[in-house]
Amino acid sequence: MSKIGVFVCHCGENISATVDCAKVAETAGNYDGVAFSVDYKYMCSDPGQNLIKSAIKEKGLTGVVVASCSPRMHEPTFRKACAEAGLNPFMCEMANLREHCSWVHEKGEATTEKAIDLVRILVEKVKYNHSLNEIKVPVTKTALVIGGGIAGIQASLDIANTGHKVILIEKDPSIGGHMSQLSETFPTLDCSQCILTPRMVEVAQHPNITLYTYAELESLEGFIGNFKAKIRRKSKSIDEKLCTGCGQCTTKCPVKKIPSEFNEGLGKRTAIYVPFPQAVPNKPVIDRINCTYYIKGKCKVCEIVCPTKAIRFDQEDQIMEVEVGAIVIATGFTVKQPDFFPEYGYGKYPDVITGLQFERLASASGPTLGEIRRPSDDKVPEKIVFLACAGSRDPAKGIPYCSKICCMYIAKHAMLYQHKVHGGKSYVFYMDIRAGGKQYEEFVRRAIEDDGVNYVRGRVSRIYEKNGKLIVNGVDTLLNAMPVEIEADMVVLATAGIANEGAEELAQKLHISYDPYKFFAEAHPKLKPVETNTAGIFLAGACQAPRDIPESVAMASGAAVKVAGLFSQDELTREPIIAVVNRQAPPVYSSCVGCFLCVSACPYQAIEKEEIKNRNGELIKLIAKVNPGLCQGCGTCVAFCRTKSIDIQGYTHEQMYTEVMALLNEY
Amino acid sequence: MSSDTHHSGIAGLGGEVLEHTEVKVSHCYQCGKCSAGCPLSEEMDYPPSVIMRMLQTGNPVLEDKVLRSFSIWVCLTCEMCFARCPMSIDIPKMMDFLREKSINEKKANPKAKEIVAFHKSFLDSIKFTGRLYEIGLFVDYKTRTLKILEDLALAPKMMKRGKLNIIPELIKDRSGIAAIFRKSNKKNKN
Amino acid sequence: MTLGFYPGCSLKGSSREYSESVLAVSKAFDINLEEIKDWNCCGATAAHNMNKELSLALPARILSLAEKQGLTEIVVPCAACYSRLTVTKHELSKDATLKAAVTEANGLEYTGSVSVLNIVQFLDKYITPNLENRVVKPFDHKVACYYGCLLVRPHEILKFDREEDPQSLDVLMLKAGATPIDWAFKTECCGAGLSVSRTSSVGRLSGKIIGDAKDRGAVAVIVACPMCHSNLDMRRDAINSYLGEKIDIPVLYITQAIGLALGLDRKALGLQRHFVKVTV
Amino acid sequence: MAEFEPKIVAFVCNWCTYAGADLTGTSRIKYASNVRIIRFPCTGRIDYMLLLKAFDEGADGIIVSGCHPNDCHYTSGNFHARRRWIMFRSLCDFTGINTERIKFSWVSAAEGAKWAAIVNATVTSIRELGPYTEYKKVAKYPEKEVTHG
Repeated sequence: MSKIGVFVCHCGENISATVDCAKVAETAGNYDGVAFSVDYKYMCSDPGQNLIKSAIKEKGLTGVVVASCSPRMHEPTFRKACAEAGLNPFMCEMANLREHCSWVHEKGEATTEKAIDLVRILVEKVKYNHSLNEIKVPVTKTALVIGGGIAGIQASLDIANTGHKVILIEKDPSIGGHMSQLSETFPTLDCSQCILTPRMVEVAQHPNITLYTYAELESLEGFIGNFKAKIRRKSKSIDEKLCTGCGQCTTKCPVKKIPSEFNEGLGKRTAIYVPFPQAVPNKPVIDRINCTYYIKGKCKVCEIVCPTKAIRFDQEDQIMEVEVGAIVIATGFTVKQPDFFPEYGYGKYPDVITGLQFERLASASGPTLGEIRRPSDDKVPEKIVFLACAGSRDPAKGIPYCSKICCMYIAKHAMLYQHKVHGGKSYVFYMDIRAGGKQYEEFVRRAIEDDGVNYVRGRVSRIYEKNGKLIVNGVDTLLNAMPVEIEADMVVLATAGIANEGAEELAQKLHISYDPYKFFAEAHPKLKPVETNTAGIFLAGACQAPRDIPESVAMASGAAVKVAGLFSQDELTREPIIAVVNRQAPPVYSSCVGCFLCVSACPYQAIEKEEIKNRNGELIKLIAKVNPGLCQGCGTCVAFCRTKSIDIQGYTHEQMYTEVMALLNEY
Repeated sequence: MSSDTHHSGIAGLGGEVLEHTEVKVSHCYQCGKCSAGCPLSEEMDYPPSVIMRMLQTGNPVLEDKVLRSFSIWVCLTCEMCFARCPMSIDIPKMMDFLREKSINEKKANPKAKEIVAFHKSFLDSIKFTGRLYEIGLFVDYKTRTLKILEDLALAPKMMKRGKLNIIPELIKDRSGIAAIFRKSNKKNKN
Repeated sequence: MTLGFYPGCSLKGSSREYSESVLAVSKAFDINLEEIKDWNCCGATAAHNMNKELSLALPARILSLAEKQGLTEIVVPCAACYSRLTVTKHELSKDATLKAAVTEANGLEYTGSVSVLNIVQFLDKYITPNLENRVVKPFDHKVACYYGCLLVRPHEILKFDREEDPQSLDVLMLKAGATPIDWAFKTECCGAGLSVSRTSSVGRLSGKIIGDAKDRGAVAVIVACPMCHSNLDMRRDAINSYLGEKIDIPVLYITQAIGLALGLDRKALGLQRHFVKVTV
Repeated sequence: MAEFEPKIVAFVCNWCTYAGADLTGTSRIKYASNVRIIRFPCTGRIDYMLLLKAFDEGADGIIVSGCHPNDCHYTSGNFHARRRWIMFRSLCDFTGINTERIKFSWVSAAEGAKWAAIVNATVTSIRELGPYTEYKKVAKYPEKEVTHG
């Protein structure tokens, strides 16, 4: 006979405000096999856990049902408490009274009835629970970091400095990411490249870091501690060992008019190119789409001028397989191209530019060497307008969220403009100034008070060109929505930060979740900000949401600590939620008939064939056998099995049928 | 057991707006893009975004001011505000509702006298002939507003160019048209 | 070929040259436009400003009559009428109670089966495919194509062209041999229904339009809406007094411009009816 | 309140829909309380005999929901579930089980509002269909049925 303990949590008032917790506990106390039932204010608190522990010991409980929040929140907490009291942790189940009941329904009898049902389901289930032992798996102590922007660089260095190996892959020819494009950084106005490039060099020289640029993740299999990643190393068309980075090829390449990605289209580059002078590695790649040789079959100027004969036109992409124990995703973000704002004329008027383009104009390494000159005629703009929220906070354009970084960089842009163009006039159209952060508000105030930037509260309706000026039509909502028309020389749009193109595909390769905007989802919004739902895969930087540099760096260090923590163990324990094939006494040995449908169902190749032999060593039959190291516990094989010979621990047939029956018998 | 209780009633004029036009005034976050693009906002006493704000307050005094405002009459329903609104708020539809309510409650702004008169003359013209009779409209409008001299030069010029029909075009089923007016007006006054 | 035709009040009165040119161009392409019998006014701005149900009932009657006449496609050259008819179709399709009320008021059956074509859609579908071969006198001028409000907005309902910087008229004019200019007031409002009651507002709004067209070197403005036309053409005095200069750029309906390119008679296209003399 | 309150069982996967329903809670979006969630590791685990069992035990409606295509935590469990659902549905149609009583959908961990909407829509449609007493006529089980495995 089971002796089950039921522990109903009020969660302060989160549950008890709509659910009659005492009644739930009382009703559960009357169920067959329930030896103890109680409700309590905070079950997850120390006294609450002690309540469970002492009940286990005093009443000799064989199973525990905690009716509180989502098991995704506190299942480990309560299982650990049970284990500490000597009960197998897998004899503990949780009924979700908070997220699935009290928070989503009104106070009333029906809600309490539902809570009772949810408890009853699990009381009946737990009767069929079995003691299970955790599974031990080895750990490969190498980390894979995807993305070589500031977040990836920081994560790589932090992990490498704990003594573990890191493989860093970057899809572009150089690491550095968006930060390498920035001119100066808020709120200190220190030069972005000056603080970044030393880190880039450190990555390249670190003995524990292997860097592959121009490389992308092809596929991933395995699980925490034991991932196998395939990496596509895109052909650079050069032999990196021979190339010295002398630059002869890039100087002589006849194709010189390709818009430079690094300069956001404001500068030009050649077909064989190094994205920027401080690139790491400082070796060129050939852009095959624009290279004359690949288009017309002739040219080869680079090959002729190369002193070390390093050009390889016939080089192919390579697929490389690596084994890693943990992964940090630091793929960053991209900015929305504002051509979806036809009323602002981006793409039509050359002097309407994006914030990132302005960074390049303001950067000493940029196309104008740091002078603010407008793209159309190279003139210094005397009047400049910055538009905040160009795309952000705009559900009509599909982006309801705030991109977070724009308020600050706009203040910085306006400030840089005022510093560089004396006597120039700058205007910022904004809706709210979001300057939460250390020294941020003070920074914005400085732009307004000391540098004389004109902040106008209102959104611009449209921009059109007239006689070489950009006419900006806005209002001042603080003055009864009075029309404001500015004849500007240049307009900068603070375009929304959005997820990378292909973020969805990457998430699918990694089996991690993502939000509706394709930013990768953290495991818990507050308590697990760098973890994903997939154990062993962590997030850093703006791939999770738009982030500024300090936040990206902090997140990267956080992810690195998680990886280091993982690598501090030689073996990992995994939940024993895995499939097993039943075994019986001779002469049948198993009800498995060896059809191996389960093999075709298994996405992990975790099912092997096992020979069943009689006492004389003669083969009776072949049956399926689950490799516990590979099985991830999805249970697809269970639904496939015709003879119900394979079952999944924790979600067995007995348990699931019992849940359905227990629910409906009294529902 | 309750289903979704999210769309509980909003009190006051904002609630009526929601009920009749599906426009939820709380959606507006006061960016002002509507006012910035509105071709007539400078002629308005309250630009569109200010109207939205007044409705958001739920203050009966401000709501009354909205119904008595000149803005709702000078609005041309050019749809520019709706086209560019980041929150996709159908302001023109809301304006239609406010105008109708303003008339029904006899709160139409005195400055809008000519505009209201023109609309009334226009509808009267259709009511009796089924189609717009431009001369009739002019005469009717002039009598309503006593702006006899304005535009007087226009008529002969139009006439000369064959742009005015001296005799109204009458449709056959005039009683049907009258019935439409009667039925939709009855509902209106309730 | 025969298509349904809803001229609307303006095309029978102050904008009859629009009707004349639509019919002339159609005839040149052997298209018979059959008028909806006993049609009524769509209610225009006045109706939806004053009375919602009326503003739907009047257009619904027109659509019902078209159905009764067996028409499946009707050409509606007036942008305002087109907007009212399309909005009515939209509103009635999503609200059964409203539809019932409107049918009751009209005493006519309404199914919403008639498709409504604006002038550009009509030209695109039936004229453009053969237009280039038929052009005998290319309309070789710089033109400013003016769309106004009701042809393109609200996009959610009309789903025609794009709201900002639309192109459909420009493409048509290009095919007629013209050089459409890139300008800034394609979809800004002309003042529309305030023509009579607030002529000064119209002078200002239309003035900006005519002013920009002139500044960018257009020699004609091309329109597809009688209201736009009457404001830009008949209200030229108000416009000129707002601008403080005399601008004599003519305003042509798209069908008049195409008609000229096809070599049709100027009188048949009603060019003599304009206030601003058509010199192109 | 004479309105019929249907009994609805939801079979959901742990990674997407269960988490999505958690998000509905964290977002405090209210929905009808007629649904009881049973958690599975993956929709691929759901043996559709369980659905029949639920009807047999008196359920009026069923929701099956997991990760969107391509988003399965286990790569492909949801594809198997979908394929099996197609087969199962025709079997149901053949045997006379009303497939309008089974709602198959995808709800991701980010779609809290969608979960509430699906539950409400299902409650409404099942309420219109009324109690599923018909099922007993379709499936004439012997009094005591073998329940497990």
